[in-house]
Amino acid sequence: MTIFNSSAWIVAPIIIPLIGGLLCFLWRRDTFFIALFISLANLLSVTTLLRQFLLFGPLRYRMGGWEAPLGIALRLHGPALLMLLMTAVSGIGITLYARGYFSFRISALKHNNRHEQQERFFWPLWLMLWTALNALFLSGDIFNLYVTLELVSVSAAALAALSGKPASQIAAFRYLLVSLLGSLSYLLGVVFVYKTYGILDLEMLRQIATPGPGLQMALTLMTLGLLLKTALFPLHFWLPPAHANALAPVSAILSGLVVKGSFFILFTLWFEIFASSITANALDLIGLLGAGAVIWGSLQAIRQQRLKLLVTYSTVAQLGYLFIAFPLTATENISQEVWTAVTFMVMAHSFAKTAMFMAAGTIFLQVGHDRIRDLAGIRKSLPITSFAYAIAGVNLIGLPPSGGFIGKWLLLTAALTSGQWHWSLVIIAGSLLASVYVFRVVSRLFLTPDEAIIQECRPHSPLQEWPALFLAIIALLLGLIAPYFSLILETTEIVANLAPGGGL
Amino acid sequence: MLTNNLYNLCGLLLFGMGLFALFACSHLLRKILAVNIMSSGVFLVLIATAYRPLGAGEIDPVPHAMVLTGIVVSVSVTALALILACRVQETSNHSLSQSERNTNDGDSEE
Amino acid sequence: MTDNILAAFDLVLITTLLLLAWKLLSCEDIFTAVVLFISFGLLMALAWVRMRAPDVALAEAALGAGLTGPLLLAALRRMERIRKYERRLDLDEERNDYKKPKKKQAPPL
Amino acid sequence: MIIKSRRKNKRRPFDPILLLVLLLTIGLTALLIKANYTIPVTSFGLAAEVARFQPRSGVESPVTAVLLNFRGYDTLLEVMILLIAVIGVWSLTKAPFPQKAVKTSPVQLAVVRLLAPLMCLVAAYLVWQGSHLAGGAFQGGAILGGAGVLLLVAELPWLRTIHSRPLRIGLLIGPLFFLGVALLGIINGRELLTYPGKWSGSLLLLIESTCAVSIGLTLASLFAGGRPADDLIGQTKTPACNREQKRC
Amino acid sequence: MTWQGWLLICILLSSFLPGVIIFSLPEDKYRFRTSLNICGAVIKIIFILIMNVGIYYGHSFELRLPLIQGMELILNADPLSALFTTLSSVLWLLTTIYAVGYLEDSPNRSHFFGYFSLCVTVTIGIALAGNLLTFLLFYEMLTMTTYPLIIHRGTPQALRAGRNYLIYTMSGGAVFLFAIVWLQSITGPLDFSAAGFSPRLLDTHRTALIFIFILLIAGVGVKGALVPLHGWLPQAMVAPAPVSALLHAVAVVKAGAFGIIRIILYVYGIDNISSLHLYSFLIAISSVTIIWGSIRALQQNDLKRLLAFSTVSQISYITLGMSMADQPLAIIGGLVHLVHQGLMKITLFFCAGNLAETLGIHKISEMKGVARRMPLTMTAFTIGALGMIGIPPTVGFVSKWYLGLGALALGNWWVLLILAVSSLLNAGYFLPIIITAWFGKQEAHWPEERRFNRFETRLMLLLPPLFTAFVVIAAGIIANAEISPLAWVKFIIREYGL
Repeated sequence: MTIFNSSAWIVAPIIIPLIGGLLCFLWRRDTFFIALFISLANLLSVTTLLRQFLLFGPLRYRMGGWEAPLGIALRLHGPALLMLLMTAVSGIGITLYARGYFSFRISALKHNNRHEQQERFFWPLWLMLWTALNALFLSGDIFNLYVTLELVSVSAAALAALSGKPASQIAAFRYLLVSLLGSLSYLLGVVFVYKTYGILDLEMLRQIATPGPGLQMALTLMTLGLLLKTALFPLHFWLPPAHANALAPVSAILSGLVVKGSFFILFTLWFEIFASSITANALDLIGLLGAGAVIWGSLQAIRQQRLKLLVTYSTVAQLGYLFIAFPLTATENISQEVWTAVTFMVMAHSFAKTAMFMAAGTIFLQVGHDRIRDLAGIRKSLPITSFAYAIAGVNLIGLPPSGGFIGKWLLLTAALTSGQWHWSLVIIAGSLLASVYVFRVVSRLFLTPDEAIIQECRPHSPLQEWPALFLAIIALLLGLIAPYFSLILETTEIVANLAPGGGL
Repeated sequence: MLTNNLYNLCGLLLFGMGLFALFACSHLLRKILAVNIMSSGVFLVLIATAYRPLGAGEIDPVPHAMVLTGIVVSVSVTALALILACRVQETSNHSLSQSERNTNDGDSEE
Repeated sequence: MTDNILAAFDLVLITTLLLLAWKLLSCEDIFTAVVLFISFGLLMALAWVRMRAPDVALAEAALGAGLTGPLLLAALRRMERIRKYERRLDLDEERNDYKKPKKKQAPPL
Repeated sequence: MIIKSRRKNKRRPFDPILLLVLLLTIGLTALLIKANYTIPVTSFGLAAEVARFQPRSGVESPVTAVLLNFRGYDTLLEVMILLIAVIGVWSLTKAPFPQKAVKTSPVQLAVVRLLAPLMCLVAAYLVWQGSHLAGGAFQGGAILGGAGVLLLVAELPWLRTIHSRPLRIGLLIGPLFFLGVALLGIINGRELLTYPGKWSGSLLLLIESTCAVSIGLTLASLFAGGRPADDLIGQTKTPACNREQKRC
Repeated sequence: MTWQGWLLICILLSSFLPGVIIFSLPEDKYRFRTSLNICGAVIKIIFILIMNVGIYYGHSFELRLPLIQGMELILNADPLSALFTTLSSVLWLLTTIYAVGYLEDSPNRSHFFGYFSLCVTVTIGIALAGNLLTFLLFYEMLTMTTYPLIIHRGTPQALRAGRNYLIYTMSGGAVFLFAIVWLQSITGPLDFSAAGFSPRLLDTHRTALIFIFILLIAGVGVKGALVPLHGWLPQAMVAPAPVSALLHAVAVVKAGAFGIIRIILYVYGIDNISSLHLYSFLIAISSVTIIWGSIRALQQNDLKRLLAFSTVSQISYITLGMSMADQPLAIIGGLVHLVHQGLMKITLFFCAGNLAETLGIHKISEMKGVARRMPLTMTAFTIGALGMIGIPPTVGFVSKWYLGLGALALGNWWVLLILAVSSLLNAGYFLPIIITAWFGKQEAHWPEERRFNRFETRLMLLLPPLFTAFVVIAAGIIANAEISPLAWVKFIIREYGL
């Protein structure tokens, strides 16, 4: 007999980074190795979880042994598993990169105390954030979701302020307030749900939820709050300063992972728990905002003169795609494809954006600035980083075989089969605009360098360059391992409910 | 039922007031206060919903626990926000005055 | 009879709460606002007691008023104290960022 | 640019944006109130469930039972939020103790001497009382934190010499213990946060006490507003000053 | 996986792996890089020959990688792919040899050759694609890999050309993607092996299918340089000569033309197109392109630009052949021109590159008497040019002959007229060049003369055009033999079922 029953693996992705975070705060020495060990252990546990999931299907875990209406349930379904996997893989990349980043700064720049301090606090905050994200993906209780959301906001805001420069602190302050506002709005929604049904468990809510004024209000409030956190246009105002002014690994975390958390909740609530009370108008409205985000974000990205800001605005634009998916779910028989599409886009964007911010950060550190105008020929001295950036860019444009392409293809298919033309045009326009802002930078990076401009800058350690390439390539090849993902998504009873009779 | 509704109303009004103030005020501290007022409002709605007059049955303890959690969360967030606000003030080169008019912190919520 | 008294109490409490909130959000002086906020917290504690939530009342009194108040006051004091020696001007992660105007980084909203 | 326009707006009596915000918030609030009154009143919540399982929770107070047992997971995460707030605050700045020792007035000192131990007692009482009446880790911790605040306000000189490591251990003791007990459930082959039936009462009390200590320290640290002086040895201020001069 | 599947993968990897390795090589590893490149090319040709034999004896080469519902990557080698892969790989070998000679001592060669290898991998991928999704995959990758080659020189002009190239091809790709998704939302997943979707769909989705067809043709027509969409091609001439050769004869333009063939023969199918009355549309487009390209070529003084416009015109013969697809003879003419045009055009570009590299000649007006200085090069050039005009026994004649036969069989006099006019125009811009080169008198010094001992130019620059020129004549003479391109094209047509 084993010492613990196998379902306990579901809490491992929460507990492992949590312990790591606490240890990193306590120990202070060799924190990188703690973090690395933790991220590997986390990957291991997620893989084990994946195996169990494939064997037994969706899992449900009663925290503290208490049954659902009273206790808190964790649940593992396909999308959550994929998010865990995504976080685990990106997390390893970020952990490695952060080490390279900080060690370079500590060794290369003056005021190294400040950088040491940043690194020292980065690790516990990052591991805590990781805990929070994993907890968020696994949570099966709307109030617990609120707690995890707060956990995410607090650690993310603290990370965003880590760089210490005034702009980042103002941005972090605003970020914190906005997240808080979002969480409060969500909490009020929870209050309304509790008022109406007296239940907090998601599964049970799904069974008993019926359209009504209470639910509608609750849903509106939760949606508003989560949209604010996910930075859907025009609620994106806080995102660019916060993401652009943070340290590079932090930007990667914020753009690559954190926004996905709130989006994940939103999507779950809309299409799983309260699917019955969603009206077509609401879907269209969200889709419209998403289209606005794609266009506006891309145009802004095209206009930017600084690399990090460009990447940030592209986040705004890419998030828009996720919302364009909303109205496409209106047709019954294609909603599964839309689920798949969204999962793909989320994952691809996460990997690609993480890689992109890492590359931008390395370029910034090595060259000393990130004015796009003056980046000609960086490829010569930072080939790996440049390739990472370019490959990540290919992902954002959505060229095959990247994960972004699979997502766009599925969305386009959904739009065209359901006869909702306009969305497909936005998607196409978005990728064209994306190619403009991606190539604006890439063509400079890959120019034959002018000897006068380029100084010989060699990266300090391979950790500064390789993680970005690694993640970018994963994003690029995501499309090729698509069958496994759809396998995971299809073992989800939720998806089966959404699309009866669906399946490969 | 009247009491519940009364306090509910109060909570919602507090929420609305805080929301407006969060957007309208530019002083960082005032924004933090506004958020705190908002959260108080939310808590009030929750607790008021659970309220039963004496003798009218058990009071549901779950909302109480939720509010307790919420209060602790809001205290921690407030503390962090305050320190951040201080840092912003310290690093931005502006004279610090009590009046809101003089704070130029670049923070606006639109 | 007791019902009426309670109702009157409720009304007074709620009105005071709302007025306090209004006042503290709109008054000119931020110090006054903080002080008002502390009293607002205490009144909230009263409201929790009225709602038969003693745990919450205790927590609110101790945390909401007892700790947030001093926190706010301390922050206020810090903000008002101009400590030149602590002003950070090694601003940036980047080596030469201070050469560029800061304002440009704020994106258009 | 935005800031400037905002400042101008501040002076003008009618700011269109502000008016819009006002209208929006009023609208939202009105909607909320309307929804609030149209929700059908159902038989409420989980009270019955809690009452049914309370005997198995190990404590008498229903709120504590919910907080630490039924929904203990929330509380675990919440303790972590407090901790993250401290880490965040520490990452931002050092505790601003004045350079010169301030002379504390004797009256203040006397008050502190009297109040601080008293508050500790009250805190202990609250924690203990938490198992059957109102009170618990958070309330007790808050009182402890209040005691810390009192000490900090008095600006006693020895506070400045508090070292980072013992403080960190103190901050972590509660969360770690809580986590350890939570893991005990897994080791016993049950779920996370499952307490062994017989001892659950005493375990909960222990969790509450350790958490109260940590929460008290956390709150006091939050009030102190920065990391201890020795947290990053060798951080000098001179380079910053030089830079400042250069810049000016 | 069967050995056939592995073979397909090996064919792709034989240039992909060298490409990746070359990227990581330092600049000065000249020998290793060159041998890697050439070994890769030779191995690739060997693999492809094995595949061709296999196809001839009826083996099926297929590799499927299902992605997600309705999405599948398919590599499938049919006789048509064999034609294109053989052409590309052989010409790639020659171009590589040529490029090694051409780029001697220039900077960033590892970068250049890396992309060069990737580029041919992707082209082979296009040839082997078994459905539209796979085609799109490689089609977009082709844009990515050719773009760095176009901007390789890094001059403002090159950058502008690159930007235009991107604008054209990315928009084309987007339109193509849109059209594919739309088509598949109507027809369901489509394999090329099906040779056309079910005619029943025509009743319900007639208008949509017409629209989709136009969009598809526009999508691939950007790379195939159909007339309103050809703007990038002349500008892209700023790239080094091997790149131009690659663009025109091996990869990009060819990929566009190949895409048109695929769409007409294998996606829509001959019958569907004829019932949608799309042939006249195709004839119109291709005729306009042929005439317009020739007229523009007449006006050029810059040799490479002239060749570019001539490509615009010549590549449309393929489209013209396809636009008479209900007549097998016309298809034969179009398909065989895919090979023939590649051979002729690459000869011409090699020669133009030689002139520029050895004597610094870029303009036609500078070419007076150049044949006396570089007789071998100019012989090759003359053969290529005569082929373009369509003079027997060159291969150009064979293509035009079959096109003409097809038009005659259809009774389409209009097309015959177009053929005649375009041949006249071709003669109009090529003959003067030949005449000046051979009979003109050198008036001034060559703009930038470099001397090489023994031969008129570097051996590696000289051999490839001579070889291709030889093939241009040889393939024309043995057109009726068993192993000529023409024979293979007839095999394709037989396999297709006509």
